[in-house]
Formats: sequence, C-alpha cells, structure tokens
Amino acid sequence: MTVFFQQLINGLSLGSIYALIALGYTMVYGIIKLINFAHGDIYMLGAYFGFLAITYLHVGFFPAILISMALCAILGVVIERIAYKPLRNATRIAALITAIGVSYFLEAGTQQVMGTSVRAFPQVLNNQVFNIAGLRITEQQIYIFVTTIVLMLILQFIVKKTKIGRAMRAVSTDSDAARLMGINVDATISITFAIGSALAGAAGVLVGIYYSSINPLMGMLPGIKAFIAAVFGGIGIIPGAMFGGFFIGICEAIVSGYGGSLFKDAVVYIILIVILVIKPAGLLGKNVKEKV
Amino acid sequence: MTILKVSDLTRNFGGLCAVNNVNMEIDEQELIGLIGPNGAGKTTLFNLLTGVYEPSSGKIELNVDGQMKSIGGMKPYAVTRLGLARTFQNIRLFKDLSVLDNVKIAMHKNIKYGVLAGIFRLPAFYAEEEKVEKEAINLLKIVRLDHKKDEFAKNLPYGEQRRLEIARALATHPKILFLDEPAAGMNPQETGELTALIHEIKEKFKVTIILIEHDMSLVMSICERIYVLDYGKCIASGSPEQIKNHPRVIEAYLGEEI
Amino acid sequence: MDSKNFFKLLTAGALSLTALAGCSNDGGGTTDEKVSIGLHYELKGDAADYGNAELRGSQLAIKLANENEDYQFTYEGIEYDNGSSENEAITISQRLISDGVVGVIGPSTSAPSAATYPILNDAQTIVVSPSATANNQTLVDPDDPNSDVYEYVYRVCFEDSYQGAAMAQFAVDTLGVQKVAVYGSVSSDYAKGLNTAFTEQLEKLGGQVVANESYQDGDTDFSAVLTSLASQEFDALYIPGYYNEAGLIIQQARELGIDCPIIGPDGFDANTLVELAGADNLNDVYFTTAYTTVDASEKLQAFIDAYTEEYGEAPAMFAALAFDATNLLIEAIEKAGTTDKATVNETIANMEFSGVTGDFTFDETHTPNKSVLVVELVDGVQETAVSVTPE
Amino acid sequence: MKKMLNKANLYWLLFCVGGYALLMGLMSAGIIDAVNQTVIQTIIVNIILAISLNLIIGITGQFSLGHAGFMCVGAYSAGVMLKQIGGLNGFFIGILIGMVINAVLALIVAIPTLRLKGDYLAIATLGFGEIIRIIVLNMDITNGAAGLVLPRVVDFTILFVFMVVALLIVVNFTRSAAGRACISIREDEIASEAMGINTTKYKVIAFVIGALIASWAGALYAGNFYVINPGMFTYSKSIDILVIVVFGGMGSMTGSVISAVVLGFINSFLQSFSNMRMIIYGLALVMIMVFRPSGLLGTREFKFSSLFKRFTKKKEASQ
Repeated sequence: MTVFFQQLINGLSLGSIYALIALGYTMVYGIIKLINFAHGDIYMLGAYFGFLAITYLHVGFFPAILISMALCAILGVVIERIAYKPLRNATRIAALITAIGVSYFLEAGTQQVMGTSVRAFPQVLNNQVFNIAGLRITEQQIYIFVTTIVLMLILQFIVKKTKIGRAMRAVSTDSDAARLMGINVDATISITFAIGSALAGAAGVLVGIYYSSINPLMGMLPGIKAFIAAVFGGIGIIPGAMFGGFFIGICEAIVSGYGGSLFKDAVVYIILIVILVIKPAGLLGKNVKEKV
Repeated sequence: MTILKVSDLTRNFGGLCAVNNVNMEIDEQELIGLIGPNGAGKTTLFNLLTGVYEPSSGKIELNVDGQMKSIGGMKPYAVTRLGLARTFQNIRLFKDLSVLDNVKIAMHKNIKYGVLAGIFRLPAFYAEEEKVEKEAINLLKIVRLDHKKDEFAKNLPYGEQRRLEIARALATHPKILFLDEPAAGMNPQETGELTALIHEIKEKFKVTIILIEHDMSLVMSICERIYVLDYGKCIASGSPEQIKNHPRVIEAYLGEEI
Repeated sequence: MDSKNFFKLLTAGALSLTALAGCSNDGGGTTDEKVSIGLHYELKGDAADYGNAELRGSQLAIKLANENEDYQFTYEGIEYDNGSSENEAITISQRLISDGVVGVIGPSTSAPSAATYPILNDAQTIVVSPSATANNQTLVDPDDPNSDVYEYVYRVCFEDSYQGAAMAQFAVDTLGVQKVAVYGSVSSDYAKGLNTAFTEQLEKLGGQVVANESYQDGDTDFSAVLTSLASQEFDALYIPGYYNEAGLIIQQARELGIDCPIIGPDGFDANTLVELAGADNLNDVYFTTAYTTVDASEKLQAFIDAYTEEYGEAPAMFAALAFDATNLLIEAIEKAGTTDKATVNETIANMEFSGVTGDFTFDETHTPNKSVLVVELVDGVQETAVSVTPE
Repeated sequence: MKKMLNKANLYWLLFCVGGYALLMGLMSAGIIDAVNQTVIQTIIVNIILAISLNLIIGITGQFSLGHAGFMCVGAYSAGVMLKQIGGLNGFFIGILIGMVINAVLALIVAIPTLRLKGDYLAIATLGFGEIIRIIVLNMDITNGAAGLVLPRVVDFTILFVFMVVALLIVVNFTRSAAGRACISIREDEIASEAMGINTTKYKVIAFVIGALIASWAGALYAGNFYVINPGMFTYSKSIDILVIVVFGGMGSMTGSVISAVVLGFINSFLQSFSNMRMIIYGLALVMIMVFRPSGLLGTREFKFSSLFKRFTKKKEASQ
C-alpha cells in the first residue's frame, strides 16, 4: 500500500507539469479553437530560459521562474501575431499546420542555437527529503506541487474575477459579439497567449529542476500528453485541464509502477478513448447539440 | 387515409417541456399549416417527426404500405428513407457544392448501384448516373433553377436557396414534405411565387405537405387545416376559418394580427 | 500579398540560402587533389545528440589530417543531415555517391545504417561506421548469422552481444553479483541487444535477472519504476542504454536509496552522465567501454586535448569512435596511396589500426577485435579500468 | 463498355501510360539520377498516403490523426511476410494480410470513434495510431524497436501501378453516389442525414478504404526502403501526411498529388543545407499557410474536360 501511495506522489508531481501545460492548451483552444502544436515547444523554451537565467545570471528559483514566464509570454504573443493572426479567418486545419510549422521551427532552431545535446539543469533547490508515514516526499516535489496550485488559483482568479478574464470568456463564447460590445478581441487573444505561454514556461522550469535534464525535443511528448489531458477533462475548461493533467500523471505513474512501463502511453490512450466514447465532450465538458 | 399519426408526443429539455402532449392526425395529400408564436415548439415538433430528436414520450406512426409503423426515435436518415423529407428554418444547403450536386445527393436512397460498382465503374454506374442527372435537372426545372445548375449553392440569392432546399427535399421522393418557414425573408412577390410552387408540387407529386410559417396570408390562403402550438401544447386545430376565430388562438397571438 | 509577390519572396529566400550554403561548403584547401569523405550523420531529430558528437569527432580528424605534413592528400568532409530518418538516409547515400566520395563515415544509429549499407555497398563506396553496434549489422541479412558480409562496410565499435556478455562476466567474477535487476531502454536495438547478451551470459554463469523493467528513450520520469524496484532485493542494477536516460536513472535511483552497484554499457561514457546524475551519485558505478581516460595513452591524451581545445568540452565516446572511424579511412587511403575505392577497401580489410579507442584488426564480419574494458567511477571520475573477456 | 471509353478516360489512360514511359525512359537514360529516383519513390508512397488520408479528411471531413498506424500495419505485414516467405510472393501475401488486418482495425476504430467530432476525433484516432505502434513495438515477430531489415523487392513499375490503382479507386469513389454522400457529410452532417444518407455507414466506408490504401503505402515502403521500425510510424508521420494533404488543398486529389511532388523536391533540395533544413522547412510551412491557407488548389481538381472547355472557348474567341 505504501508503494501505491508513493506512486501517487510521483504521479502528482508529473501530473502538475502536464496540468500546467494543459492549461495553456485549453485556454488557447477555448478562445480561438486552435490546437497549438507549438505549445509543447514553448514549454521546452521555458526550460531553456530558466536554464540560461540560472547559469548566466546566477539567480535563484523564484527569479528564474519569473524570468522564464515573462520571456515565454512575450514569445507566445510574438508567435501569435506573426503566425496565427493572419490565419484567424482561415480553416482551423490551416492554422493547425501553421502551428506544426512553428513547432518544427522552434525545435530545429533550438537545436541549432543551443546544441542538440541534453543539458543538465543547475540545481537551485536543496533536495531535502521528508519521510512522512513511510512516504518519501522531496522538497522539489513540494515546490512543484505548490507552485502549480498557486498558479492555477491565480489563473482561476484572473479568468473569473477580473475584467480581462471577462473579456476572455466573452471572446471565447462569441468573438464577433464581443467585438460589438467594445472588447478589443486582438488584445484579448494576445493576452490569452501570453498567460498560456507563461504557464508553459513555468512548467519548463519546474521540469528542469525536477528531472535536472533538458533537451530541445523535450516538448514533443509532454505537448501531446497535455493536449490529451485537456481533451480528457473537456477542452476549453480550465478545471478540466487541471484534472486531466493530474489524472494522466497519476495514471502513468501507477501503470509504470506496476510493471507496465512500456504500455503506459497505451493505457493513457485507451482511457482517453473510452472516456470520449462515453462522454464525447470530455469528462467535465457539456454535450452541446447543434441547433437544427 | 391517415398517413401520419402523432399521439401524446412530449419532449423535455431539462426542465423545459418544449413539446407537450401533442396529438395530430394527418391524411394523405393534405396541406397542413403549423403556426404559433415564437418559441412555441414548432421546429422542435418538426425535429421530433423527422428523427433529429428522440421523443421523451408518446408515439409517432407513419403509414408504410398500408401499415402504421412507429417511427419515433428512428434515425433521421431512416425516417427519410420511409418517405419524410424536410427543409430547414436556417437553410442548410451544401453550400460549397453545385446546385445540381445538392439535388443529386438527396437522390441517394434511390440510386441502385453499390460502392464497388462506383469504384470499378460497372455498367450499372453509368446507367444510374444518367438517370440521376436527368431526374435532378427535371426537379430543378420545377423550381426554376435549371439554368443555375452549375453554380455554387452559396452564391444563389436567398429566395432561390429556399427553392433549392425544396427541390432537394423532393429528390428523396417523399410522401410527406415538411417545410420549415419556406417564405421567411421573402418579399411579397416571391411569396406569391412560392404559394404557386407549393400548389404545383402538391398536385404533381401527390405529396402531403406540412409547413411552419409566420406569414399568415400564406398560411390562410393555402393550408387546408391548421394546428396551433403555444408553449409546447396544441391549443387549437381546424380549418383556417375556425382558427381565425378561435378565442385561444387570439389570446396566444395577443397583439399580433391574424 | 498576392501570389506573385509570394513566389518572388520564396525565390529570393532560396537564392540567399544557396549563397550561404556556397560559402559554408568552401573549406580551406591547400593542394589540388582533394579527397572527399562523406559525413552522414543524424544532426537533427531523435538521435541528433549522437550524430552531432560524431560529426565533431570526424571534423577534428579531418582537420588534424590536413595539418599532418606526412599525408599526401588533402581531405574534405561533405556533411549531410539525415534527420534521423531512414528514408532520408537513402537519398543522402545516393547524393554522397554522386558527390564522388571515397568513403562514408556514419550514420550513428542502426536503423538509418541498415537503410544505407546496401546502397553504398552496391556502389562500392566504403562505409566506416562509428557506432552501429547492432548484432550482425554488417551482414547482408542481419537475421542470418551465416549470410554474406557487406564487402565495403566496416565498424569500429563493439557488437552489442560482446560487451553485454563481458559485463555479465565482470559482474559475477569481480563484483560477486548473483541477482541483477535490469532497467533497459526498448527504443534502441542497442539496448535490447545488450540486455539479451547480458542476461544470457549471466544465467550461464549461474546468476539471475530478478526484475526486468523497460523505459523509452526521451523519458525523464523513472521514479515510478524505481520506487517499485527499491522495494525488491537485488545485488546490482544493469542499465543498458545511453547516458541521457542513464544519468537520470542513476540520480533518481540513488535518491530513492538504491545503493547497490550500478552497471552499464559504453553508452554511459559521456560527461553528460556526470552532469545529469551528479558526481556524488556516481560511486560504485561500472561500465564497459573500449577506451578510458585512466592511464590514457599518449595518443588518447592528444585527442582529448585537441578536442577540448577545439570545442571547449571533453569528448564523449561517440566523438572518439567517429574520430577513429574517420582516421581509419584516412590512414587507409594514405597507406594505399590512391583514392581507388577497391584498393582502399582491401587495405582496410587487412589493416592493423591503432586508434584512441584501442588497437584492432577486423574479423570476418568487419567488426573490430577489441578488448573490453570495465571502468569504475568514483565520484564521477574514472578510477580504475580492467580488461574483461567473456568466457 | 462504350461509356467507359469516353474522351476523358481515354486521355487519362494516355496520360498515365505516357507518364510512366517518360519517367522510365529518363531513368534508364540516367537523366533522372539515383538520388532523384529515390525522391520519386518516396513521392509515390507519399501520394498514396496523401490521397488515402484526403479521402477521410478532405472528402468526408473526418479529422483523423491515426493514419500512420494503418501504414504501420501495412508495412509490418509485408515486412514479416518478406522475412518468412520472401520474394515478391511474400510481399503480395503480406499486402493481403495487411489489408485484412487493417480492415478489421479500421472497423474497430471507426465504429466507436466516428461519433466524435473535430478535434476529439483527431485525438482519439491519434491515440489508436499510437496504440497500434506500441503493440508493434512490443511484439516478437516484429523484432521490437530494432524493426526489420528487408531486401528491396519493389521496383518503379510496381510502385507506379499501385499509385495509379489507388488514385483510380479514390477518384472513382469520390465521383460516385457513395462519394457524394461522403462529401455531403463534410458539408453538413445534419442536412446529409435528413437527405436519407446513413452518415455513420459512409464515414466508416471512407475510413476503411483510406486504411486499406494506407496499408499499401506501408507495404510499398517496406518493400522499397530496406528498413522499417516502429519509430517511423509515430503520430509525427500522421502529421507529415496531413501536411501534404492540407498543403495541396483538402478535398482535391490533384492537389495532394502536386503537393506530394512539390514537398518531395523541396525536401530533397533542402538536404544540401544540412542542419539548417528543418528550420527552413518549418518557416516554409508557416509562410505557405499564411499566404495560401486553403492549400495550393483548394478543392479544385484538374479535369481534362475543363481543359477541353477552355480550349474550345479560346478557339471560339479567336474565330
């Protein structure tokens, strides 16, 4: 039983990271219905920004994460303006291909600039270990979990209680109507990209600290997993993305922990498909039938 | 002879009862009007009859070769195959396809060659395709769109799009034709033409027609019988004369001119 | 912007890139007779880490050769990126053939290699592979040990089965291990080949694999599997795989309190392993390799110094292997005194080569006869090296 | 029979035979060198993949990202049979086995998931494709991650014939009643169903045909390119195919063909740029989409009949 709870803790740490990436996916999707394939690469760049900040500016954990979030936010907005904005009225699949192009560009560009090899992420946290009731919890895990929860609460506050959050919800429901109500739709979309990318940046730094290894292709798989997490919880729904992220993290940990590490991805996909077949709009999503 | 019988039909959406215990009995080749204020449940009733929604309770029966067959809850395509065809309130043409293709698609259930015959271009393919083309053009002639057969549906003016929807519905060889607000957005002249067209179709195809319409002059001039819906309930039915003077109808339409 | 302008833009872009490429291909040459060597590596994509390390090794070898006044030819490396894709590897091989190379160094990994060999061999172009370690990789049909060897294909690395068996021998004989947990990669045939050979030899010597877990290359979270391993009993943990994952596994394993010896293949041999695992965690860690910095030979030390000076970092095993592979080809060309491919090929087949990863000749499968060294790490530093031969 | 020999069909036949003869001639004369021969082989495999995916995405409007999975099954069926039986016989038996497996798999995938819409369908099919790959990765007969090393048994003629047959099937399907039904699903599923079309049935048919043709592409790949391993059939492969389809124009088979050719040569051209090429490729994708979001051809098709029309019109004008 202890092993099971230990796996749960492992899964929560991994799930926190998926959840942070999934939030960005879900926000962008909610507002312009774009599967932003490049989001996983923003997360990767977040890790590199953190790496550079710690290595060359010799900053600590919190400054590193803030620098990385700020740079990722800027990057997200720049990408949106250059690559996605011209396609706002094109088919969604054209926008998707653009996102794939951006993803290739960021990956190959990072390989070119930073080199292809794996970098060891500098350790800025003491790795103290706490033993609680036979369970091993590291200081890093606590940092990851707490940072994730705090960021999510801030996000929830922004979306639900602030003016910009209201604008985001309005644009996501009906961007034309929002424009008529005097909302600056372009600015709102940019802010959504900024927030989503900042969260991915934070996830990048956290993952760097947790696993102490970063490389230019590290964003591909977590990007897909996070998208699955978002779909799983009901894409466009913020609590859904959090829930999906945690669920997938825990699921992977438990499957690998019990000897199925080769099938951990397969199990995630199977659960996803089953959920979608039973509840086509995701776990927390509402089934909206098209009006005839 | 009864062709469609609706008994105690009810549909709830959450707490809202959109269609409440509606009973109808429609004879062959009747021309029926379905009226009521906005939100009365007319389109929901259409959607129930054509299989888009499943009834919460109640029965819908269709006369199929002399037998009354329950069709409530059947899939829309199955209902269409049994002889019910419809148009949509908010026009649902295949916008990026040609006018001719719109009609051809609707003839699908009557095409007698399979997928493989299509892929390998067996003789049946050529024979059937020729037939389909001829019939589709004939239908377009009836709605006076044959000269526009190669245009994209989305490029037609509004009135013509409505007529194309009617032609498309006819292409399924229906026994009952449901028209959801066919005159919406038309000017008086177009409405007049439409009235003539509906009469022509009824005579030519021996088809039963049920239409939802807000244009009372149209309804009163062509419908043989009228059902009135309000808050999901059928509050009156009868001839146009009877409906005009029915106290509950006047109440429901208070402020609206009949 | 209309389409006309767009195409103008595209053309302009393409032209400027062509110009750029023209510049970069212009290496400094001194003599007229330039000998082209194809450098066919994974510079982007999943295996880019290994490909880039090898490219540097090859470039250094060519640079040093051109500085060597005893050599009669000037060498030029023609680089291509196969993007870690087998399909691309084929066209690149054909490009190299039409570029008129004498020989090709690369690719780094087995799958693109398998796609390349038939083409290069048919064109009688020599291939010296730095790191295609798969069992029977140099044979026409790798599933049939009796099939013909590709006449023009050589490799300078061990075969997987050889060093896997050597590690099992060392574990039982020297470490006195009986029960071993294996946590290996399934993404590469390298790791799978090692795993099979290790297990076979271990069982032959009376040992036992008590747990067999797997990961995929690119994974970063091993805590789940290691947590369940930590609750089992074993004398050693064998990690057949490369340093990128092995480094993290060692770090996470030590943190979870797995303090038995950790053993692995030459895939451990890179500075990245130390960076990822942390020097403190690298005690009681052993790996098989062909070359070691312990009591480094003069030749090896010279290579390490030259490499460090050139690139500002210590070479990984991949760079050393590529350095040897490239030097092997260059030396053969010098020795044959011609760029005639058949003659050079004959020279290689009978050559006694002395490189930074050991002195060797080729056996009948064009695989080197090198002795396996087992290196021990103490605080992340190579401490001792012993030679092992599997029985 | 008479109708089959109409003008357009005749011209297509001439076009195919002529194209084949021309390419064959250029190859044997050495004007098309080895590099470009391989590029052409790759393009042919990509054309088959693209049109089969186009049938699902472009014609029927079902966003599938699991195509690599079907290709994987085709490749491994042919690969395993090539190992077991060997030669062209083994290859063709492998193709048949691959088609049977793929038909079954496509049905298993299609029936539950095709109820899903848009991106939900995309991610569910992506999941199925990955599941297939993970199973192949863990099987013994497929030799796991190492994959299979195979002899080359396919030549240009076989590739070309398969491509023409695949094109013929997809184009004829699209221009038959069933194809019209599929297109109507793409345009408006509700209206389509109201017109008496069993939308589920036609989605499944299109999906199965697409899967079968994708399995040919996989088999041809295995028989032509020496090596197959599970790493080739990740979702990135599905995305690569999607890129070809979208770049050519969704719903346009002509577009898919042209796009496969153009991207194939762009890619080959970029090989000379060594490690800059993925960066350029990514930028090119973005630029192409920004400037031509509906792809090269949109939904337009090349037809000999419209060529005649234009020609006769010009004649009339000149008279």
